Amino acid sequence: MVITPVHYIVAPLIAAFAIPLLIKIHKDAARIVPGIVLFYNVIVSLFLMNHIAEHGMISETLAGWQAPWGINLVVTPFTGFLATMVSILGFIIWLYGYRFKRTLKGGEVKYYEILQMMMIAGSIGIIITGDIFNMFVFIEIVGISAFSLTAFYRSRDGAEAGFKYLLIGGFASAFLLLGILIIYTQTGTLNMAQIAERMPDVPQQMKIVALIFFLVALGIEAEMFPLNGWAPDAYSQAPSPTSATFAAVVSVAGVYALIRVVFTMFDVEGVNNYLMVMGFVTMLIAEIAAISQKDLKRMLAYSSVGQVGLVLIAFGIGSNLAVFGALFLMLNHGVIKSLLFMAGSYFIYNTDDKKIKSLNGIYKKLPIVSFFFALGALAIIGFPPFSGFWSKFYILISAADEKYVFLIIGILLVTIIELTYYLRVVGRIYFAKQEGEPASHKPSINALVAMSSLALFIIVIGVYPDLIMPHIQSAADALLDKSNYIQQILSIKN
Amino acid sequence: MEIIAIILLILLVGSMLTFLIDSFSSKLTGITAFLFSLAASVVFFTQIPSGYQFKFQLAGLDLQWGLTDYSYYFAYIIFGMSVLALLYSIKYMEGKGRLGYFYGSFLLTILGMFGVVISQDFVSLFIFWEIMTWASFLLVIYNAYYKVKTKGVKYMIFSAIGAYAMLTAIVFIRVHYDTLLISEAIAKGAFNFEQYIYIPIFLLLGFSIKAAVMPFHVWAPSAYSKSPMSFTTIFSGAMSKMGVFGIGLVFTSIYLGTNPENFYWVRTILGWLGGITAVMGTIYALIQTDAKKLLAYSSVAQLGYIVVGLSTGTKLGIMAALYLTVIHAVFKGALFMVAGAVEKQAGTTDMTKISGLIRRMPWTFLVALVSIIALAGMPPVGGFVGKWLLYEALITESNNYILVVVVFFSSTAAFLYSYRFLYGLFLGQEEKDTKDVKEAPITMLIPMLILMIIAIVSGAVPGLIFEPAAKAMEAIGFQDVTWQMSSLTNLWGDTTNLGLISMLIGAVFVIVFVFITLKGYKNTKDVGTKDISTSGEIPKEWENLSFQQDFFQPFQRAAAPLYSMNMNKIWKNLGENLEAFFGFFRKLYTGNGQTYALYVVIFLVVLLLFKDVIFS
Amino acid sequence: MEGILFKIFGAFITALLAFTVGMLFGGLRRKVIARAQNRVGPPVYQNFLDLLKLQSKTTNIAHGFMGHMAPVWIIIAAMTTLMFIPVLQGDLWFENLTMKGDLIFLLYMMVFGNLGMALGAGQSGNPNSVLGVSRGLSQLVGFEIPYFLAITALMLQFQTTTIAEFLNIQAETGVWIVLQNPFAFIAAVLASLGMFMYAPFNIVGAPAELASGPRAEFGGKYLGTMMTGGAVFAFIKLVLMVDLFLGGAGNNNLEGIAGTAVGLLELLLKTFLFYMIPVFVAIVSPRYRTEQAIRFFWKWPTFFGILAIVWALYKNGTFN
Amino acid sequence: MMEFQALFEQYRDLITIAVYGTAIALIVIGLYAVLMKKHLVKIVIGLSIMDAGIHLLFVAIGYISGGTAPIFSPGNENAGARMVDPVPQALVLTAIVIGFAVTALALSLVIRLYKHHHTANIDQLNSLKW
Repeated sequence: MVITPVHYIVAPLIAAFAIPLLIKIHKDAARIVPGIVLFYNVIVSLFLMNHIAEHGMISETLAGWQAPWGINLVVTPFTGFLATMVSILGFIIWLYGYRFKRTLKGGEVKYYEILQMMMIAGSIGIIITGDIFNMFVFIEIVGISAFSLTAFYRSRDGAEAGFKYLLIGGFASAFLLLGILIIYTQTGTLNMAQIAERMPDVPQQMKIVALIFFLVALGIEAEMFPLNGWAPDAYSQAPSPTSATFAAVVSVAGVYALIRVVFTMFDVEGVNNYLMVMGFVTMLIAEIAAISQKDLKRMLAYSSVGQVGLVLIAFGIGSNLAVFGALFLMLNHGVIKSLLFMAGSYFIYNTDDKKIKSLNGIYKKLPIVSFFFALGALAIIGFPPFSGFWSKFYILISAADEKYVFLIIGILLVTIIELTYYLRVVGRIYFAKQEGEPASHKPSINALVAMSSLALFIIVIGVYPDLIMPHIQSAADALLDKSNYIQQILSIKN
Repeated sequence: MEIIAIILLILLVGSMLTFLIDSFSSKLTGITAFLFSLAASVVFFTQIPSGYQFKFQLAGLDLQWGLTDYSYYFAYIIFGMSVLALLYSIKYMEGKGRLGYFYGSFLLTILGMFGVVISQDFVSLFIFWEIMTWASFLLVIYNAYYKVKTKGVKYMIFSAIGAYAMLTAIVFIRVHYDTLLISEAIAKGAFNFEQYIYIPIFLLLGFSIKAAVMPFHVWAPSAYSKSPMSFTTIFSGAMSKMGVFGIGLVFTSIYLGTNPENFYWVRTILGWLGGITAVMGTIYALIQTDAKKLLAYSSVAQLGYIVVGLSTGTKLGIMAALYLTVIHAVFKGALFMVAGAVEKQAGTTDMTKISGLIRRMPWTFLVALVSIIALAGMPPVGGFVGKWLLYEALITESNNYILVVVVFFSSTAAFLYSYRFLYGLFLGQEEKDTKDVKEAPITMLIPMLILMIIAIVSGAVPGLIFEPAAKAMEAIGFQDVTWQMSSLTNLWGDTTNLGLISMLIGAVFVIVFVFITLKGYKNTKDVGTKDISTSGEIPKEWENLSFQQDFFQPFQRAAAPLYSMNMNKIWKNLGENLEAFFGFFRKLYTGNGQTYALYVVIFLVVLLLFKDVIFS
Repeated sequence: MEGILFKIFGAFITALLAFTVGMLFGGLRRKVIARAQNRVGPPVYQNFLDLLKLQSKTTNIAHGFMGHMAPVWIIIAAMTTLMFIPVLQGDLWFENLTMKGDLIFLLYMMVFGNLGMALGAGQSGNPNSVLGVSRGLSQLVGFEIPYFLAITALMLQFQTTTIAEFLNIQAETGVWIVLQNPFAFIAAVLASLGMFMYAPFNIVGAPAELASGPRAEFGGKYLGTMMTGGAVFAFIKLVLMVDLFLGGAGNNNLEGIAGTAVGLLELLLKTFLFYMIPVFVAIVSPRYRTEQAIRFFWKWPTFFGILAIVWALYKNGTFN
Repeated sequence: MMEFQALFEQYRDLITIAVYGTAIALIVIGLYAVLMKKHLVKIVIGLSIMDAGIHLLFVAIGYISGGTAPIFSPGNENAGARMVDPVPQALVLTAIVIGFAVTALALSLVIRLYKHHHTANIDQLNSLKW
């Protein structure tokens, strides 16, 4: 095995330290090197996916310590799927943002690219690590990069959003540490597989208290209501590629962490219902907050939170089909929301205004970008024949299997709210009367390539979902097969 | 490759091609779209027999496309109306912007509608249903520059409510009956009322929203009147019929598979909803001053009749509904085309602004006249047949005796707006500013005249429509549907001989017309509309002799209580209140970081306190 | 072939009869009203003279195609309707196309003429005419409701929609429908008041106010033809009421021409008596405003109409 | 050394209580500062105090009375049983580093906020809301 999971982490780290040096050689190094690294991550992902399809899951130990003692990186079909998705989306977002920041001075670009890269690498780290404390470290890496990126524009609102994010993020890390502390005192290990193995012996009360700390801490990362006060601010103030990264990468990692802890480590009754109820509340509140937003990115942010709520609902249902739907939705949401943020950021770039009402008739200036935005809007609402439809459809089917009539009706009613505000925006873009002359910044070629590839994904998967479904299915199987995960990790000795 | 996929592909490619062609030559778009739709319909009618089936797998689901006689019947409407509407569009849309967008969406809508009728499983039904919905949404907002927020989105919201009701039903059909094929679900009794009552109810809800049934009709008038007229032709003519398609499918299988006792109340409710829809549509139609709006409300009313017909569930009733489906598409299509022609030629369809176009646009007027006669349901034109079947079904085969009066009231009041339409646009004083109006171009007239001829012929020989309709009914489970080529018979054996009536009317017409024309031919002076007797004075040029405002004021005053019930307002209030309510929840995000932190801690404490309740 | 010729001849006879009786009744009405107002009044044949004058006018004013067509429409409607109404029961000459159309068809056909006239009036460009049309159509919605209720009641009670069947039923049972379903009769009579458009429902063509309303712009051959049509229509309305409620005419055992003659006499008597109802009401009535008229029709006549349906259902055993 | 250990044995429970009590007190104080104080710097300090409390708690649970440093040295190969659990210490080291980074970032943000708003009152920093 030439390529191992550790490459995911090592490559960005080396690059992060190398960039300040390389920039001395060539000033564009700050931009190009992260791209190379992210592309390398894509290769790693594809290679690993290929490998696990043939040889089964990989558990790589670091620094020569065996699995329960040392830190290990795990690539199962589940984590591999998410890591692949995150790395590909990360690369596309890099491609999109390649020239986006060219107006900034070289030094700032350096920080931006490094932070962005670290955020993506950290997210991958969260996904592939098999160690709970290691996960904490990666969460902090992502967190610090994200706080800085949120405040990247050094504007008044950026700093405010960054500070809020940091404050809540501080709570998340504190509670996560407390949760780890309790788990460690009870099981004496930090390896998630071993924790899961020893979990039945833990006293019920301790288990639940620990779980609650995890739920709150990771709920913050997963943007669960009422812990998501930071999310709309951060999404709307960060640079647009970063907003896309939040939606496509960071929230995926957050949800992954939550799901991994809930599904693998703990075996507590009632947590499924908790996820379902909180997911629904999250989705409901987010969407009704979104409907009256005046700021485009803030609206998209609330919409992201809503989608994550739906993902949590699906995980809460917990059947194989539901997890399948949830993973599919995570993928779709990552793709579609990236596309929306990318298109939306060109609108903002052109109008110099984040307000939705400044989008009136922008279709004439930016026909292609508008088309992508409209496509994304239709897809995220769940209109066939776009990919968003299938994930929603499978989630509904799985809910129906469990006879959750009211849940289905609730989800669909919330979808109607979602539809309302998205179509208002689309209507504005295409049909409202234009006021004033917006500046004309045509999308650059790399951004177009990035957006087209996402749009292509939306349409192709929408028309022919069989292309991706087997992978998602095996990912869902891998997540739900907890005993296999434990056995494999604790027995692999390499 | 399957032939049915080729048709879909033709439409899809056509849609993309027209969209692209627009950047090179906007004149070609219309012709391209027309040719593609023509090609699709030619392929369809020549290559696909009824009973065709095509099975395949997608996303792990068994899907099936195909055509029964029932769907074939609706395919006739879809392709017939689409080809005519696109031919009409070529000139109608000339000179308007974004033609690629328009025609692309147009062909997509046709694709969606065609997909709906060929779907034999629920998933593809839903997919095509949604494609149809959003593609038509793009067309609805094509004209609505300022009203996007309210008008277009209103259509979409209601459509979505309907579609999601359907989706709910679909996922539960899969759970309870373990099938997604429509025929299998029917065979297993999925629509029966004894078992899972919400499945048929949700499906009916979904379909009736597309058919604009009370109280979900509020999207229809604005959507119909705001779309470009050439699209409204199939919007009202064919797409709303997809709702009818679904209701018919669900309803007959309920009717044939359920104990009539259980079924009675839903039949009554649906019938009454249809009846009230008809009345509300009619009374609002007759107070409109915009011809397009008038027609739009009238469409709502007409769909109400169709729903009433379906609700009887009897042979004659379903036959009436199917017949009305076609004939409504024909005459309402023609009327919307007329409105479009007037809009194109005179610049507006506001009846308070234009009048007296009969001398300027005689052919258009002729079409309007015949179509209005059909709309009013008068013999000898086709509309009468539908009305006759409907009344006879209600009187002889159903026991909704009061409903029949409601329907009759609506169709009598329909005379009012019928007259209003003809008078408002074509008759009355000829004003100066309409003097230069020309007759509509020939490519706009041809589809209108074709539809007019269909309306006339179907009045004399309705058997031409009965034949496929009877086959369609047999396809959804009725046995031995009887029909005659040119006469109507009800359950009690009373007949009306339409052929004879048409001949008689024709004969009398010729005789009297010749008589009145020839008598004193040389001394008959044809004078303008200013030459009238107003107290012996000749009216001056500046005198306002147009009577267009508050046309049916006496009726309005008499029926004032009916007007006080405004569904539109109720929905609007609901929407606004909901948004205000949402706004309240939004305040949870105070913007204060400390508050958010407090939420986190409170949430943690609450979880810790109630941990035994939540995590048992 | 002979049959067809015979039919055509019968149709002419019927038309002639309808025309004569209608005109005559019109004259009688004027006479009766005059007498009631203590005037001498015009002679009974005055309407014929009027018609003669109109038809012999040399110059005619047409306001365009629809104005030209309006009288044609009225005649079409009148003749078609007439052909489908059994004037004399079972009589060879007056049978026409009786069995080929039913009540629903007649109901629509009777409105057909009004629409034609309305269109003609519309094209004239005279606002008074259109105002009359607006009132007329509004009023139409008023009185059609009780009328339809009454007819529906009859259909439900006797399970048929063919007029000749009603005549047969009355002949078989020997009891007029007015006794079998009195409420339907009341509703129909009240509705027919509006149908004749005499006072108090004559605001449509109010001569002083609207310059005769819809007819204001018609003259000469047009007005004459319209008068003819109107006369035929009056006859049709009366015969229809007589057929439906008063047992029709011609139901006697006499053979050949004698039977026809007796039947005709019976018909004339019954129609005249029925005709006197609206005429007498007109004599003692002021004029309703349109909305008052509509409200009137939607109150008591409709109430009786619904009562008639309930009665019909009770009679045919739906409630058992 | 031995004397100290004896002294320690004498007051072991007390010290345990003191350590845990201090940890929890620090956490509560930190929470109080974060939730109740309006000044941004005080909030950041609160966060640090809270972190410190958690770190202390971590170290405390890893402590074994009378244990040795978790180092295998020649002649001391069997020390494993008496060793203080090394893992929490390692964790705390990492966490301290992270906490340091977060605090530094937070303070820089506070400075920037103060520059923009000319106030450090968190209640006035709510231009992003709803």
